[in-house]
Amino acid sequence: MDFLLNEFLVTGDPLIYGAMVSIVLVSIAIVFVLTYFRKWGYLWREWLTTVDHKKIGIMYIIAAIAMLFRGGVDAMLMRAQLTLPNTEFLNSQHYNEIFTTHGTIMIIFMAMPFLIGLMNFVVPLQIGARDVAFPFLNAVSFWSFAFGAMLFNLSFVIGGSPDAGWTNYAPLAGPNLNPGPNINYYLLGLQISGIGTLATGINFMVTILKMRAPGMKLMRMPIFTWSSLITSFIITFAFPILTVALALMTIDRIFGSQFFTLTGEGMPMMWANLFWLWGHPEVYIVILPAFGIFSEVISTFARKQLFGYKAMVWSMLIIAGLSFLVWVHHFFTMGAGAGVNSVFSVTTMLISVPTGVKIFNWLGTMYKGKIRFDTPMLWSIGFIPCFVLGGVTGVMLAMAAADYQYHNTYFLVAHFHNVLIAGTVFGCFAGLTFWYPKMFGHKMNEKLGKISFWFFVIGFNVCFLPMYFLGFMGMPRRTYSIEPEWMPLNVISTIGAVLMAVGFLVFVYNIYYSFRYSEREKTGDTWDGRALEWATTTPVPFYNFATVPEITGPEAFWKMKQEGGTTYDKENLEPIHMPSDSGVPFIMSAFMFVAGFGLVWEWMFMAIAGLIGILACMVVRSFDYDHGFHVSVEEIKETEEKAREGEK
Amino acid sequence: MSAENEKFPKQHIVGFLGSLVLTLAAAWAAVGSGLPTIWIIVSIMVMAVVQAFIQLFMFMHLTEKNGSIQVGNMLHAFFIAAVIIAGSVWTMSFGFSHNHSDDGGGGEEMQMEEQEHNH
Amino acid sequence: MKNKWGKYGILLAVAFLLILTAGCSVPVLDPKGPVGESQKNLIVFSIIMMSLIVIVVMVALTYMLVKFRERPNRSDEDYDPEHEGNTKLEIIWTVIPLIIVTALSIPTVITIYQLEDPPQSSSDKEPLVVHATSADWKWFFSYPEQKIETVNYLHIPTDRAVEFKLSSADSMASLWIPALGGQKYNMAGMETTLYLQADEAGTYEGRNSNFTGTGFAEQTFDVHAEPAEEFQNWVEETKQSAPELTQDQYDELLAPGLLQEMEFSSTHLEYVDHGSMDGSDYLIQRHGTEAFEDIPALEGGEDVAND
Amino acid sequence: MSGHSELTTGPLEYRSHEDRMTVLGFWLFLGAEIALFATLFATYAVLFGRTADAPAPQELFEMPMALTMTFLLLTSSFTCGIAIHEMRRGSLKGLLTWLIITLALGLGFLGFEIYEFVHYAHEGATLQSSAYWSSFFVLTGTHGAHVTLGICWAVLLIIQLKKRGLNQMTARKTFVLGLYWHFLDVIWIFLFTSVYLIGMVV
Repeated sequence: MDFLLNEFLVTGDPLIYGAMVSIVLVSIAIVFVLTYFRKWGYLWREWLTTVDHKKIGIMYIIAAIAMLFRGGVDAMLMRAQLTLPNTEFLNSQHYNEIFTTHGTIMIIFMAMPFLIGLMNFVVPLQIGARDVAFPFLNAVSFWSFAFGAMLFNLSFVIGGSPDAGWTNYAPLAGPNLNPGPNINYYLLGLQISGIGTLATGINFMVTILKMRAPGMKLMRMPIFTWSSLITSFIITFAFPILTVALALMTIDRIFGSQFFTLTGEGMPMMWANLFWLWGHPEVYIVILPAFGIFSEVISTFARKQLFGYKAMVWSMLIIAGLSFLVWVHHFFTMGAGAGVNSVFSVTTMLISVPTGVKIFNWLGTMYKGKIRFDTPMLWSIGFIPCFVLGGVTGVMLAMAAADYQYHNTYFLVAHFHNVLIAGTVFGCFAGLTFWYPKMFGHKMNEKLGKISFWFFVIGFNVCFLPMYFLGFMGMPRRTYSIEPEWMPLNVISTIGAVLMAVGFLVFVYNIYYSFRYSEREKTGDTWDGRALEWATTTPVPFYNFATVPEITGPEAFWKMKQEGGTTYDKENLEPIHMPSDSGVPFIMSAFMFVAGFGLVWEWMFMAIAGLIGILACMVVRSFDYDHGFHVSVEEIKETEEKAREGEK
Repeated sequence: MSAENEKFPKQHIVGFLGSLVLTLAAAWAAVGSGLPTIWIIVSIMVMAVVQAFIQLFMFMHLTEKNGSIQVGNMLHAFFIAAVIIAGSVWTMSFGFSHNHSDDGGGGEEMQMEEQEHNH
Repeated sequence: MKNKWGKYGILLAVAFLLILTAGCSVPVLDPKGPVGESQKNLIVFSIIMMSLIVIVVMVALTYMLVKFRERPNRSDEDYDPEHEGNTKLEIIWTVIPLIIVTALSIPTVITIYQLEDPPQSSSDKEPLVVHATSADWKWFFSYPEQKIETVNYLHIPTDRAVEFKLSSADSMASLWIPALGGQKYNMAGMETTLYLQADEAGTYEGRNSNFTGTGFAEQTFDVHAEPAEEFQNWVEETKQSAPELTQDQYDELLAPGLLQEMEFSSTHLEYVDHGSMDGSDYLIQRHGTEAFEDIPALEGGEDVAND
Repeated sequence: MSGHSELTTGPLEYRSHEDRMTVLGFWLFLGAEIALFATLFATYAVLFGRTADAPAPQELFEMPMALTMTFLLLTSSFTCGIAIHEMRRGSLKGLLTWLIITLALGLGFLGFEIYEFVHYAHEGATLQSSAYWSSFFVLTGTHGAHVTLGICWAVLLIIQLKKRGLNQMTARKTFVLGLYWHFLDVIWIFLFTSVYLIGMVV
């Protein structure tokens, strides 16, 4: 009992009691609703066991929006504390936990899953495939992400949140200075979801390389598919580094090794090195797909072909290559010497060149276009100036000698929010509103969308521009108390944050509103689109394409519309082979969760039980010779006729 | 087994013998050759890379089917591995010396010597 | 289009407000020594270059949006859906950024190398060596030549370089005195060197800028820069009036918590050099990890530990 | 998937489009594994020499032991290659025979590795004793864990091969296992060189 109250559950803070009560209430409500409406079977059959890339994509996005809410609440709490520093709204420990979870959740459990969700939904459709290369593995990816996120979020009420920053630097996060379960949550939560991310990377590389429609050469692929391919490539080589770094620190904390410790001649700085060896490529993992989305959106709403397609592709490839060669700029102040700092300064600045090329190519795309200002386009246009600001401050930070003054300050905070929000978050919103009709069969309301955009984008600038100045004024990041002269700018910043929160809430309300009131889509082609995802009907049949068209150039669907191609060629229908659903991914990831929870508390019996469960699932999978099933020609005909009625 | 010898692809046997020879040569270079340390390290690392390529090409059929993607991927993997290892050693080799004159940086060998002399 | 102008209006208002408020105290842009000066020059140079880029993009974007938006009576003359690129333009906007990057790289690299050595302006004097050791959540400044040590404050002579030998007893910290120049990390078991110099006498704020846990926000110190004689007087006075620092007392001070300003007439370097590999586990040996299990609540910096 | 040709000739493991994708996917996975081991090697290199109070590697590493382990693994890689060769000739019996020989060699390797770890622990070098030894045990241990996993995987495959004979699915799985096994040998070559040989020299 003593253990339960003092160590297991987090006690002593009204905010956390509130969270506990709401978690319990929400869980009871969910169970009640599912039972009352007899939806358990539906949930299991249609969602928990699905291997359909479209459903998996949607689940990713829903989870990501939930995480955006959680991370956003963290952000609001931080802003509140910095605006009311003398009211003891949060104490230091609580503040530390909140900025740690804010950063971790936003990067790992919001930005990446959101983009991976969009990739999941869109990429197979864009290349004319029926699913991804390894549908079973795809389900494993999603569920390990979901359970990893759950484990991480559990720390809030059980055992205490991690409190060493999202970078989790040793030795602060090591066993010597930070004993207890909190950091273990970070390590295991990221580890479990990281496994899923790595699998996604491999899966999408194979999908894109091997499952394109006949005739779709690499240089005919839609640009979002290109960005997904390159992102997957970065994931495949970057995530193993994180896996190792996390594992080493886990072993340090649980099994007493001496990698990053103060004792045994361990080397804490190696953690920073490994973390950023992964961490910098990670930045491009969350920005390149957003670049892809903006390219698609801008080209669609400027009603023009993408300007400089080849340069767009090459610039992404160069960015991907350089992303592995710049990690030291995150710790210029470590004192590695002038030689090291100079080299990494220059490589970092070089990244701005391909990025600049992309910016100008987007402008070039609008040139001689006919620009419509629908919501997805607004997000993309808003992105350009905001992101350029983040980009140029990035160059400023890359200048190592000047970085000694910016490092660890609000200048840095402003910079990466300027890049990550204007790049990734705007990109996610643009992508979601753009592909929303394809996912759910109706558009999001334009008016609400625009309101949400303006609130968000104005709030964003009001929130983060003052932070550059705070940096110059000497305000360090991660501080929970501020000096009086930093006060006015912090208040402005908080006002901006509130505006952003309003924007987000309007966005979420828009989902509900559109579900109730929006007109249902009649055709599959909402925006006069250009790539293959608009060629199929809305809602998309589970097999995606009745017949896969022969691709003869870039912008496949644009061409089809002019030449009269179809994805429903009645004469050439063949039975379609589809993979079977499976409950194994869900169960296996649940075992990962069990093993992870065991390790967090160092309850070895539980960890071993979970591990055995995982291995058992792998054995079951190994003996599973289910080849999937075939959809008959009659069923395809029936489905297509029904879906295409509205078009005529 | 002997009856099927001629059906053995030469590749496998050549590869196997090659790796045996390279392993022994590396072992000899390390303990028996008396070369300067730096040359020992260079030569045995080169032999290791050659052996790795023997495995990849002679045993693992790297060039089959999606050969170009696979070869490209492996080359890139080796490049990333080099960046991770050389980069870490380079950027982490400073600030640990007792005498304050040489905290500049340096290659792998320098790092090792430096640390050796710390003990 | 009304909305867009609204947006710019608000942005302008914000910028105006920022300039007003920023007038008060901006140490990074108003440095008091040669190190901070060279960094400021670099920062200002980069801000000018970057503003050019931002302006070009903004103007181009505005032009595109105004000129090529869909309007009711726009003719199709300047609509060209097949327009797919322009090699000449693309080369231009690859080469110009390359030139800008080169223009930024050269002064950057020069400054990086410069900052590794004591500032030129005081090359006639030997730098003053100060060991700055961070421990959760305070600073120890040891003057090995003067054989004195201070806690949480620092005296330095003006017009003479200070050679900080940085290390840490536990978590990684970063010594930052924005008015004098950029920061560098303090790490256990390692020693990094940072040169700073004050040209103007005055009291400057210094802090740890790298997150170190509970008491991080309070881990600040004052730097008193004063002319050489005054500094010498202060050294003499401290030597005479301050007590010696015994190892037991030092161990006690090391325990996690906050400290008042203190001074001693001997240094902890006699017992341990946290900057050497052997020194990295000193704190753990003395206190074990228990000291970090129940960290005192340090709300608002008022609850000063070690009383 | 329709639209992609199914082959009727050539090695069994490449006949269907799905098979070809699986093999490619596994190659990409091996690329990720290289990054994983590279990170461990980097950690080992950076922590080299940080032995604290524990014995130095020169005192513990022995050439005969390291060479024996290397030859065991090299030979097993060779026999694994022969097993795949037998599979391509269509001989289930040959495949199984060589696969079992490979397994035995792998088990021998593991036995030596366990003996080695226990021996070092007796001499005072354990996972906990210093940064250097932590990185040594985790690096070699990760390789050892991979070998263990490979052995378990091979056992599962042998059962499936016995039950179902040689068909497209089992052939593909066996081929992928072969890739994995050879890859472990590649990693070992670098372990042998940069851990044992350099550890004995420097």
